[in-house]
Amino acid sequence: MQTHRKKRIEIIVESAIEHRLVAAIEAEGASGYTTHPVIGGKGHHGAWQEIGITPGSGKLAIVVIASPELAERLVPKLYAAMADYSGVILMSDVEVIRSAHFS
Amino acid sequence: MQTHRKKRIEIIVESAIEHRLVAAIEAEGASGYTTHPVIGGKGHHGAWQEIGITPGSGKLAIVVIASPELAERLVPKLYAAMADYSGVILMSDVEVIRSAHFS
Amino acid sequence: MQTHRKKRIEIIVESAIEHRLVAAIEAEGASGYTTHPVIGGKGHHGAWQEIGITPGSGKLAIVVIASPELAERLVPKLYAAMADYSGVILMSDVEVIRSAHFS
Amino acid sequence: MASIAQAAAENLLSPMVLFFALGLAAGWAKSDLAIPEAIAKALSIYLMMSIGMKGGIALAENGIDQRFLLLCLAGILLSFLLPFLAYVLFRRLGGIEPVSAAAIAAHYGSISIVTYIAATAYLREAGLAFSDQMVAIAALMETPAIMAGLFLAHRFGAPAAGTAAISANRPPLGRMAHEVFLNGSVTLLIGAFVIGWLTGGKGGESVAAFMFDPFKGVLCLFLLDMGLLAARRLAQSGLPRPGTLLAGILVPLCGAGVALLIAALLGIPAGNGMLFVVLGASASYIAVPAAMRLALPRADGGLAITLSLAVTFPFNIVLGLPLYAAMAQALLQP
Amino acid sequence: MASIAQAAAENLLSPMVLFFALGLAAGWAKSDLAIPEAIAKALSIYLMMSIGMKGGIALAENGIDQRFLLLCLAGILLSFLLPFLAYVLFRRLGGIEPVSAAAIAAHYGSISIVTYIAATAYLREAGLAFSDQMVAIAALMETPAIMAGLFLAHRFGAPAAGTAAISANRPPLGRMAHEVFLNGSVTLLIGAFVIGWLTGGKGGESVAAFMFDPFKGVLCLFLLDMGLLAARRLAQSGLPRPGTLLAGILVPLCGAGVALLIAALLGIPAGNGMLFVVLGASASYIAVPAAMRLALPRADGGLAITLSLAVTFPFNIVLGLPLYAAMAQALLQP
Amino acid sequence: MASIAQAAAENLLSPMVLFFALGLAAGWAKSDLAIPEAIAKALSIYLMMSIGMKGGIALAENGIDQRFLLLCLAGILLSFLLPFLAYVLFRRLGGIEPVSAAAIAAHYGSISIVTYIAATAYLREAGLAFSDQMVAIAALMETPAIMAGLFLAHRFGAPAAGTAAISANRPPLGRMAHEVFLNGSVTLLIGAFVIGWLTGGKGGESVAAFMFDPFKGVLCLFLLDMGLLAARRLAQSGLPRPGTLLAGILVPLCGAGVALLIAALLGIPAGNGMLFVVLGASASYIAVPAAMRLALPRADGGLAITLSLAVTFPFNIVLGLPLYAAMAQALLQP
Ligand SMILES: Nc1ncnc2c1ncn2[C@@H]1O[C@H](COP(=O)(O)O)[C@@H](O)[C@H]1O
Ligand SMILES: Nc1ncnc2c1ncn2[C@@H]1O[C@H](COP(=O)(O)O)[C@@H](O)[C@H]1O
Ligand SMILES: Nc1ncnc2c1ncn2[C@@H]1O[C@H](COP(=O)(O)O)[C@@H](O)[C@H]1O
Ligand code: NA
Ligand code: NA
Ligand code: NA
Repeated sequence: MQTHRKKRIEIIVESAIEHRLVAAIEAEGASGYTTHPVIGGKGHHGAWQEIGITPGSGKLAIVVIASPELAERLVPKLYAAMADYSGVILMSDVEVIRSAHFS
Repeated sequence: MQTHRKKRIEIIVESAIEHRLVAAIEAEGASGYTTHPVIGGKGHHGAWQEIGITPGSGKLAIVVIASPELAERLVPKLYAAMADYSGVILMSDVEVIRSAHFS
Repeated sequence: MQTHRKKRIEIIVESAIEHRLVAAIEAEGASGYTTHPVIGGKGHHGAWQEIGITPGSGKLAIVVIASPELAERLVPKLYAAMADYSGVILMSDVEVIRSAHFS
Repeated sequence: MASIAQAAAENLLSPMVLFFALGLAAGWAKSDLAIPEAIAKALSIYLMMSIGMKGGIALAENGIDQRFLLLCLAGILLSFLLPFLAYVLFRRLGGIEPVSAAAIAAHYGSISIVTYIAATAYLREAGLAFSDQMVAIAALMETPAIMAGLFLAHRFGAPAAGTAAISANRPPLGRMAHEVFLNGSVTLLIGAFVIGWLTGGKGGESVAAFMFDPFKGVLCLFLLDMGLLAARRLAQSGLPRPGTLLAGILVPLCGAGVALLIAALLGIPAGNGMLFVVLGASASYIAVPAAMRLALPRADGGLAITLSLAVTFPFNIVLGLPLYAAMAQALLQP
Repeated sequence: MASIAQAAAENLLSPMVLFFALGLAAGWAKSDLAIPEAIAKALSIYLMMSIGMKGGIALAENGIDQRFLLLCLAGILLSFLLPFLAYVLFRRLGGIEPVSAAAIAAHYGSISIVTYIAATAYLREAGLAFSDQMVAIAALMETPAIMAGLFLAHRFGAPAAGTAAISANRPPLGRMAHEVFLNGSVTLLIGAFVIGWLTGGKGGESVAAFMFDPFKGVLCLFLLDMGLLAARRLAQSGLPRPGTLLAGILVPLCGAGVALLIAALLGIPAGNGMLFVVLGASASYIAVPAAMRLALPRADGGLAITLSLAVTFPFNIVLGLPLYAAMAQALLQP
Repeated sequence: MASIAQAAAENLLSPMVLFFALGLAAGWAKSDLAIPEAIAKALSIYLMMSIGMKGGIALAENGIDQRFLLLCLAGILLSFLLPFLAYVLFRRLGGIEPVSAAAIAAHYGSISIVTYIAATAYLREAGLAFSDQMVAIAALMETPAIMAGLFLAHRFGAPAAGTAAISANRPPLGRMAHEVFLNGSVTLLIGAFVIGWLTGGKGGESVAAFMFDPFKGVLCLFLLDMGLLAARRLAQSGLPRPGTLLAGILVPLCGAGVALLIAALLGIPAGNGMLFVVLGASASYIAVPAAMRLALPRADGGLAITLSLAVTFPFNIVLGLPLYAAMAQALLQP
């Protein structure tokens, strides 16, 4: 089974700016992304938890699988889009089977 | 603290065929798996979002921790089970403490 | 884009002892953590699924990004806090942009 | 004609249609108004439970007559045969490739229970009598269309080079049947029907304050969500091509026509006849998509849902209801 | 005997039991019918609020008498002592190892508020009078059993080689008490009771259309979910061994017997007595499992829930209610 | 004075306030009682739908008069001007830095629809007449405050060294307006208002069993959740400093005073006047936080929510309602 090296970018970010990150992901030409729910956490901006109807605390995780080159271009864009807002960006190595499926 | 190398297989797949993948995971003898919710994304089959009652869009993420040998056997099986259906499979390196806990 | 190596610790654990793990994470001085929902799985304690009102089956995933040194200290603590309870701990390599953001 | 226009205008001003329109507008304007998924599911569970139980109670109280049994048979047949008609229209007019056209056709043979429910509310408002047990026919018509769709896909779906016609790993028939007949909403509809039939009016009374009284208000909230869903669906997938769109209107009209004919032949009275027409005209967006997704993964499931949810459903709710009622009143006995 | 059989048959045809049976059947057939978790929690919150407030209002209107206070005391004692009986039966008959047997025993000393609620609906249907403030006794009986279970585990749970008897890192007592007494459903039940008592009948009237009228219908929906849960629980864990199963029926019967004796000794009338018997017979599946999970992680929590949710609960709802009512009517004053 | 104290005591014993207190207590004691998020959202959707539709129906039935139009204008103006007053108090008394003070001030210019709803329930209980269409003014007052807050932030927010004053990547104005005017609750409130106005009393009747009858009970459940949220908010962020806390009480009192003055000048009767006072006194915790989060990410959004949700909201519900009602009855015509 032949596999190909890709980067897995994982972003934890406020739902309020999801659209902005998705715009950046699409603009750079990533082949896709997936959003996951998040229920709580703590960081420099303090602790938070999904509690009911109050807004502003809502966060989600976005995962993008991208080629190393694309990741190199994309991460700074994502980073800039998140300036001022709370959140983190991680990147790690993953293997996928079909390379063509991802850009 | 001694750690052991394992593979972390992550699958994003339509809920409709969860049972099929779980069957493959159990058939190959993995010691366990975990399913996570997913709320939206985009890929070659277009964008989707968990929206209410309409079916067909529902996806979930399955994570399996397995020995490198087991992963080598399991991934092609999972790949075959997903043929025709939308979804992706990733594999990455992780370390665990107790090796015996995972097969 | 300069990146820094960190460890990504991922714990799948019963909700009942979330507070205990969070206490350990904070005691060791990690700069943050994030909790994710989990909907089902299987391990040595058998299969489970989030089903309605019955308790005890509820699990969640906690992710901590930490420096390699901190991770080295933290993982055994987490492991001890989980003794007797069902769950798994994984550790993998990730890269982050701003190093100062994480301890 | 004047009275149809008037009925249509009145229908447009019913809370039901207005909440649906509010949902459409809010979704179209990308308002962040959203009914949480768990709530939408609960509303749908409530409606199924309520309509099912109401039907069972009606059966317990009114008993069954031969004409009703004939209509049941006719419904099953209609559900099985409509997809053939729909297939031709979606292929020719819609220009859709065979496997997808077959999958979409299955949606139109089956029924939309929410459209049915809206039709009962419409009739009640219009003061036209009908039998609550008609819901049994709705339940019977959910599934035969799926068989027809699968048959069409296997018959006309040309295999792609080097692959099997339909799916490399086709789900076994047992699994398919399971998926279809044990679909949550079908189970609940039939289960509640049987419960209503077993407990009769007495059982109904004891739960009426929850099960029946809030029905119409709940339907408004549910239709608000349907409007949001339809608008979001269109925003995600774009409007289908004109031919496809036209087919999405013509197929329900043909379905309505055939159903009206059957109702007239069997001598069904106007209220029940109108409900039967609605069953013919409506398209599934719950049970059938799930089944097709599993059986025909290569079909364009997104297009099927766009058509049934965002084209045919609004058409039926807004224009269809008064039109079908007028047709039934004109051609069937009172 | 004939009348018990008849009452049992009638109970079988109540919407409540039929919806529970529908849930069991759908779960057993692996239908994908599912009540979203958030909804199930909301239904349970609703039932607690409603029953609690009803109890408080009854207390405000009827006041308290000495017999009621005595019954409160008896309830607390019963909850503390039943686990000892249950422990013996689950050890001997069930062949369960000590720590798990202790944890399970705690479930049976405590009570199931949904069984209690179903019993009140049963009595109302049967036209047998009871006092709504009995729910206070239910609240009081939730927790003493937990102490007994912990005592049994510490006394008989032989330490595994080289490890502490119960848990390497045992939760501090404060945390345990917190987990138990501030459990959401206990808090809400007691809180709503106090609110009902403070506002009295007038406060109740203003919220009746939401809080009381839909009660029975909501209970049906909740029991549908309980049926689904019970069936899925069994599918996941398999049926317990015959001895264990038998104990899961015998323990509630013994609990019912002891409670009946107490009710007779205290001269409690039939309606209230039947509710007390139900409290003795029912087993917790909400508050106690959470506490045991924390305090006795090595106990087989899955088996405990299977027994209380999938064996004892159905037994009580389907056969228990008419049986306990007949027992109470035969032995207690009207 | 005596009657205010008595009204306050009576308010304290209303189910509404008691359930809010139960939530506060349970949250403070860290009980695991929790209303699932989806349910909380559904309750809020229900309340918006109900109050909006009620308002529209009232408008359809009573028509509009000049005084009402004047009050609408006054409301818009009040919402725009109050933030300036609030800004000064939060800067001086609260010692809050400019950008955060501006964001917080916007919350206080806007309104809390749940406080408004609680006020209508209070008036109904107290037997004081008011017009349901007042909710239109509540809707109009939601947003002008946001403009004022942004103006204040841009005017007084000193840029940090080397960065832009407000945000490096400021959202375009169109996006902001979208976020504000198409906020889910604003959309629904206005949409339901229009629907109520279009269908009038007849449409209202057909959905009353769901839309209006359970209203007060649903409000109790919602306030239970608000109590939990407020307590958890305080536990997470700690009590604000005394000066800030004081400002969180004084600003609503000033808002109430200004609103009362306007009501007196316009000759508004006591019931409607009290509602207008409540709008002046209440602070947003749904629409405004979302807008500020997007536009002023550097503002301390946590503090803003703590103040509006955990300080001002409880103050208004528990003490404010009887106080404002007494003020309105003393100074306005009956
Ligand atoms: N070290 C960390 N590990 C895992 N998640 C983190 C970490 N730091 C921050 N986060 C997540 O990112 C969110 C925003 O971080 P911050 O901007 O630092 O408050 C937090 O609330 C956490 O959910
Ligand atoms: N490059 C990617 N990164 C992350 N998730 C992806 C990516 N491509 C696809 N996915 C996820 O997998 C789902 C199915 O992919 P596809 O079959 O390509 O439509 C998408 O809807 C996404 O949720
Ligand atoms: N090999 C594995 N891969 C992924 N998740 C696992 C694995 N083993 C266990 N888990 C997860 O951890 C939970 C507890 O594991 P256990 O204590 O082994 O029952 C399981 O229910 C799964 O959700
Ligand atoms: Na049809
Ligand atoms: Na018991
Ligand atoms: Na205000």
